[in-house]
Amino acid sequence: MRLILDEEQTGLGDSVRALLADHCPPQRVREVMADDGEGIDRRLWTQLATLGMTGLLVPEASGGAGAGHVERCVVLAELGAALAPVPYLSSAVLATDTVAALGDDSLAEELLPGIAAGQQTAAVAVAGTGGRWGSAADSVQAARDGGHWRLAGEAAFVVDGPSADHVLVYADHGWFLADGGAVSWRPSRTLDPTRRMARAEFAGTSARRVPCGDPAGVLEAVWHRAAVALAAEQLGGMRRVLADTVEYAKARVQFGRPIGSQQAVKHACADLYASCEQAEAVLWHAAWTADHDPAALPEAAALAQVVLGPAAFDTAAAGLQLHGGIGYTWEHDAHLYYKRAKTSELLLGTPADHRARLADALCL
Amino acid sequence: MRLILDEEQTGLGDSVRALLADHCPPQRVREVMADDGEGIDRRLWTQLATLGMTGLLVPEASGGAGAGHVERCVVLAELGAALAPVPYLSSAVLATDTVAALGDDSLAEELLPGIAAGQQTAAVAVAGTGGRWGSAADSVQAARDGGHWRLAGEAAFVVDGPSADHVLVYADHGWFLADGGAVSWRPSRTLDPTRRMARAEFAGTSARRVPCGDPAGVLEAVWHRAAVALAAEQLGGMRRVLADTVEYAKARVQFGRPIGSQQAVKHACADLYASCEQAEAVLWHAAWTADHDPAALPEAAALAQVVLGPAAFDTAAAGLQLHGGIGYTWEHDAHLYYKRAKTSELLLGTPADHRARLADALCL
Amino acid sequence: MTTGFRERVRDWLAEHAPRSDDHVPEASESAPTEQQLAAARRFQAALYDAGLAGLTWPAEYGGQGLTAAEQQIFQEEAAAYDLPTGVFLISMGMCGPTLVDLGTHEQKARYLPPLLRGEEIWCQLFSEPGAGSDVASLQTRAVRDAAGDWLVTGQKVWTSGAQYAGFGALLARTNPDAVKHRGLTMFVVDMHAPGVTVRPLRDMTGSAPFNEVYFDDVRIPADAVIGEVDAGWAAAVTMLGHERVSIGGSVRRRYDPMTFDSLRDVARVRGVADDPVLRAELAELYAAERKLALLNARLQQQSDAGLAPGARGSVAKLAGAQVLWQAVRVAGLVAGPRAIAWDPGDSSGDALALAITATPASSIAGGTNQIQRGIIGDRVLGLPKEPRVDRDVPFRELRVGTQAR
Amino acid sequence: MTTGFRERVRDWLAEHAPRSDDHVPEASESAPTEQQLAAARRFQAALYDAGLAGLTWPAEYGGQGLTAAEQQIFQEEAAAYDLPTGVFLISMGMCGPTLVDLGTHEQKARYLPPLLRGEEIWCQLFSEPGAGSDVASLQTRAVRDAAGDWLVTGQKVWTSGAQYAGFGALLARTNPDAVKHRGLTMFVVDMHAPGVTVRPLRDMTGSAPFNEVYFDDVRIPADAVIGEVDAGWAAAVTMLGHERVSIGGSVRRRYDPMTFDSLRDVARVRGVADDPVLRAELAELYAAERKLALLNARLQQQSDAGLAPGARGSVAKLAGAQVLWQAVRVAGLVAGPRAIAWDPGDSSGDALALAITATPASSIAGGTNQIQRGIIGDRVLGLPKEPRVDRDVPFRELRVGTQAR
Repeated sequence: MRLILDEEQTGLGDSVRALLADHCPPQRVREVMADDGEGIDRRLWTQLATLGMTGLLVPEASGGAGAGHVERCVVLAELGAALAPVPYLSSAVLATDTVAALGDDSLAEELLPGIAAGQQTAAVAVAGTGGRWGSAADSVQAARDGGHWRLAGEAAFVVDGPSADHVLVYADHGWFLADGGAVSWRPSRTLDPTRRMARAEFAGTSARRVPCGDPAGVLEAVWHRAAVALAAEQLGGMRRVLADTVEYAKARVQFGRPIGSQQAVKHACADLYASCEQAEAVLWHAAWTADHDPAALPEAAALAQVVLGPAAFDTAAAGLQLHGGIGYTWEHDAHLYYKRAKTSELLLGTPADHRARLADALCL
Repeated sequence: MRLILDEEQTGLGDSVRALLADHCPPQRVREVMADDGEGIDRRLWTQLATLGMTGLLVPEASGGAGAGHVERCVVLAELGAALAPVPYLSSAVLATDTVAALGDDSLAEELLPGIAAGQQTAAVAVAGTGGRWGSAADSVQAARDGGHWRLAGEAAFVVDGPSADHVLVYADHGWFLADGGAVSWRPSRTLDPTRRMARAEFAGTSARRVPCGDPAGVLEAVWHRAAVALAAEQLGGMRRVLADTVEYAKARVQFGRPIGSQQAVKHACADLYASCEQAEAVLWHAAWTADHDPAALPEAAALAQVVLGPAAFDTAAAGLQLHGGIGYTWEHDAHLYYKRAKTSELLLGTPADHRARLADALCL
Repeated sequence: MTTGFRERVRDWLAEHAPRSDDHVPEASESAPTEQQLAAARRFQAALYDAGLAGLTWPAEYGGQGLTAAEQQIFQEEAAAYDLPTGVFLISMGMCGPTLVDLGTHEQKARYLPPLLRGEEIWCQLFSEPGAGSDVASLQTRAVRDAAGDWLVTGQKVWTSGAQYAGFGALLARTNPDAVKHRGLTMFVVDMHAPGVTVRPLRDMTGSAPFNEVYFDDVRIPADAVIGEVDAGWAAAVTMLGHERVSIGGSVRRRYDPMTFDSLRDVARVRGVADDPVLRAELAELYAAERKLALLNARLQQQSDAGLAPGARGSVAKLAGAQVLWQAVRVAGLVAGPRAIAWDPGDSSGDALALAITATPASSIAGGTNQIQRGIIGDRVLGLPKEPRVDRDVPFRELRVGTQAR
Repeated sequence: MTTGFRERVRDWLAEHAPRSDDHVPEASESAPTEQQLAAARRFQAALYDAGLAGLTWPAEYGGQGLTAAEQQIFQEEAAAYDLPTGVFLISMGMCGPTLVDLGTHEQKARYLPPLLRGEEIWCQLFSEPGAGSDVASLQTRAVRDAAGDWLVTGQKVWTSGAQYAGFGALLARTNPDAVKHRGLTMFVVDMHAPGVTVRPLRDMTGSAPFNEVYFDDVRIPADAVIGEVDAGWAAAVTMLGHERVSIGGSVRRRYDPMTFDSLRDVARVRGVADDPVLRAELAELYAAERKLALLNARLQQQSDAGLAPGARGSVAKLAGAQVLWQAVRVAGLVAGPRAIAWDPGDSSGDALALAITATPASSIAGGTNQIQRGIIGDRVLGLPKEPRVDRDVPFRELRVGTQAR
């Protein structure tokens, strides 16, 4: 079990951080956020693709880097710290992992090279309108129509749906691949202005069935990997909030001295640091487990969300609080981390759901 | 709804507090605690009885004061603050309320005058060996033997059992009255050295059946009143811990200034105060409800235990913490409040049990 | 006599109180429309004409010269309505009472009657980007010219109602060589004077109920000083004392997604109300809400019995913020993904997200939780104060805020 | 070469490590019996004779002159055993290393070999009733007499092992006219010298693993100064640095009722493990325990990679205390009334109650949670220090503790 990064992994993080510092400063995030379009920075996406970041977990044979979860988590942590508006979680995580878990060679050949190259993006539709992970199987019906299939019904909470070239759908008869353009999208209003979601409406939408012996098993495998990946994003947000808050506590003077010299602020920062250090350990353990100990992944992945979800939100909320009034303004970035953290805390289910998964894994 | 005390009630509290300050200082509590005997200060009990405190809720016709729950809670808060080693909770609360709830005139005539006068004490046995409130009905069997009944089996967690003259038992066939001396007692080891409990062993013990149409209803009524009474004790402990801690924070100097001027200590004291003020409001509401709005009592009583149980323990733990090393010594009283608070938190069920009762009352 | 008064109030309100669809947002909630503002002014004028405005204020200046008993009766009767008086909260609750306490006869005669009639709305100009909790470290300067007028330059922030206020109570530094609490003065400032610029300040919810106010060599006449020159801190303390009373008195009246009732309903609609874990969370939330409500009721009863809450009001403020944060957590558990994405037009989704986004204000605005704990520790428990490093230093030599000076 | 060393250690331990029923309590746990003490001394002597004591200490003074690598190997191999070395923890982990760092040749030659052989046990005499977290405010006085000897008077507290220690490292005030950190000196004190009185100090669990030590005009020779006269604070910092390293390395080895595993078993035995609320509480406890374990593992890996934990060790200490407090809460929920009353002879009841009662030590002893947060804030995050009012004042003029002086 390895919980620290090697030199190469550290270097990977450094280079992504440098790229984002140059090309994705807060001002850029706000431009994309204010734009009515797809909510994606295409130029940044291309730059990430050029660095090989978009296909980290895609096998080399399909044009990817054939790297591991640890490497992908290194990248995700930086993206989460920068709130980078790119379809990484949707395309390079959820869709890539779904294709991998389905194990269908022709599907992989068709989708992965484009995804890895960043030339195409894909999204997954697994939640129904109630939002439960996997409930799309209740709300999307598939029916055979001659040689192919047609989908009817709705899926919701589809991250980066409208901009996706491909959509992988978890319907009543298993997994299906639909053309992004053939789906009718209804963009959702979102708590987090930096992460777009949409409702997918299928009205006899033509789709291809992906042969799969255990669709629910694939869904589980995707959840575990998504939980780890999202935790990496959450860790990145925590680190950034902590650093910003400590910096502010050193600079801001009140009652004649820096607020960071007041115990109320200092001790709160210490608690944030303690939380962040434990979150780091949990995250790297989960990522290492995904690479090296698949049997232990259900527990490690559930643990990651049980710990990181609430920790990231509490950190964002405390960081905002410690900034006082300025943190409550639209102009300051604190609210973006707050909204992202609450969104991530609920994106793959609630903390109570994750705790129930952990309890299952522990045979409680 | 009245949440503040009137002059008479305030005066009642003052006089009990004065009595306890004179006759039940910490040194006295420790003498009784160290004694191998029944763990009761008989002299103090007599003094309380002389003041009419032992029969507050007993009707005047039976030699009591015919007062209300608010008055009894005033007294209980002072007893809880002083950790007074007297059988008040067992005899003047649990047993008195059981007799009242049973509504049997001959039982009342037989027991209440002695209890009110403090000349006799009574205990109730309602928990089986597993400890669940009411589970004595599973573990104590009653069988008719000619004109009377015989009890067999065990009850546990009987507060002040061995010193009681009478024992009211919740057995499989309803409520029974047994002679305290006829029960075989096995004193328990207890977390709280100031409150004795015992296991009652019945081996064909002769007992009298108390006629009762709804034994479980009586049990519930007793729980509600006990929950309010115990909450008053808990409030008393909270107030005392808060006062002691604030006093210490003013006196103790560290790094050249009183520790109470440090935010870590000051803000913790403020949180204790906020908790204590809310606990006061909840307690007096519950006591008022017991007197004036019986239909609302199940909710108010459950609320009292949901709030006061954990709040009293957290206060005791925080008070101990804020005393630092000295609070961890046997010589300091902090640990007595800590052990009492944990004991009270679990005496009538766990906080989870109380929360479930509250949820029931709210029709959740 | 008070019985007659109660009936008068009740009858008048029954006839004149606007229906709930005429609702005017409170100053701290979001910016009112022109139309809402006009309706509010009309209502306040009618209230004044009926002899029901400024009940405890001196009759000489347009008040009614009545006692706290009548004020209490009015509040009890008004509690049944959602009166459009939010925009006057600062005028009536803070600026007006401070003028009553400290103003000259001329100031009171000039300003109080139109304030009571709703013709002139006031705002409070204390906070600055570098001076929030530590108000006394403010940097806005007022310099006296040869004619005895004052010239004011600086920036204020978090100003509610500045966009429609006619006047402001301004705190500015008149003597930077004095220690920080000694060199301040409070002024009446005409918000339409040359050099005053009001800009909306957008908060994290996306709305802009507050403003930034810039002063660029704004001229203020000598007779606009409230109280004494360089005694502005005492005037500010007087005004903040009135503020605390108004905050403690506010209630959540309209639909609030963060209450136990609302979240229980969400849980029922989503079909998760039977989940034992969520049931426990909801019961805990109820307990937290209820103990705060009972605390407030007890503070009120103590107050009625002659024991004013004073600094103990900070307990209610602190506990209120904590309940809201607990509710945010429970909201996530019961609403699930619906709390983070919803269909356009689904107003319950908008309301829930707004409530989640507005929650941080509860533990920051009106004094952070940290400040409240300090107040409780210092003033209620009598704990010793922290050593202060800024008490004996001329303001000129102090570092403040995060700004270069 | 280290491979050979590992085998040597492994073989020796396999042969000589006592069985678990010879268990000797750690110094901070409860007082050992005479018999346990004798067994511990025998084991330590054997360890010394086998060339396995003082691995990194200079060979000149009885050590082995090896490197941290061998020390690490020894610890890894020893982790499989419950060695009876607890009573030597302070001697080996704190007093010895400080002597190595600061002692004279004569001191090292005299004290280190018998210390390493377990013949002479040491204790640490810093804390006083009025000086806990603020060690430098201690009041025990050492006054030099005409002959150059020192006469010591005062009281120490929380002294582990004083009842069986032969020597102590004593911190006393030698110059009350200096500021508080400047007038201290560290001494070697013979615990059997006339005027030294050791009294057991009973803690809230009822046991007495600690002592109070009284000094009544105890004579200490001039050559017993460790380091320099009036430079005792630097010596104390050196010793406390060694302490932090030993605390961070400790592990919970034996049966502990406060672990997830133990409490899950309690829940199963009581038949409440299926209760969804308790299931959630247990899962949360597991998560808390696991994240701390993973943090510790990560700190270890970083340390192996050359990044010493330093002040970050305070995170583990703080989190450890928090997990224990969480466990106390869960213990109440799963054990119910069994946590508060049990039959005599039911050792699981005794153990659970002892664990509940001992928990406050976790957030007080070895530096309170508040102190740990200060360390993290100051040393890890580099936040500015609090203003200190006691830095520039002669000790004589300072108020300390709660005592009249």
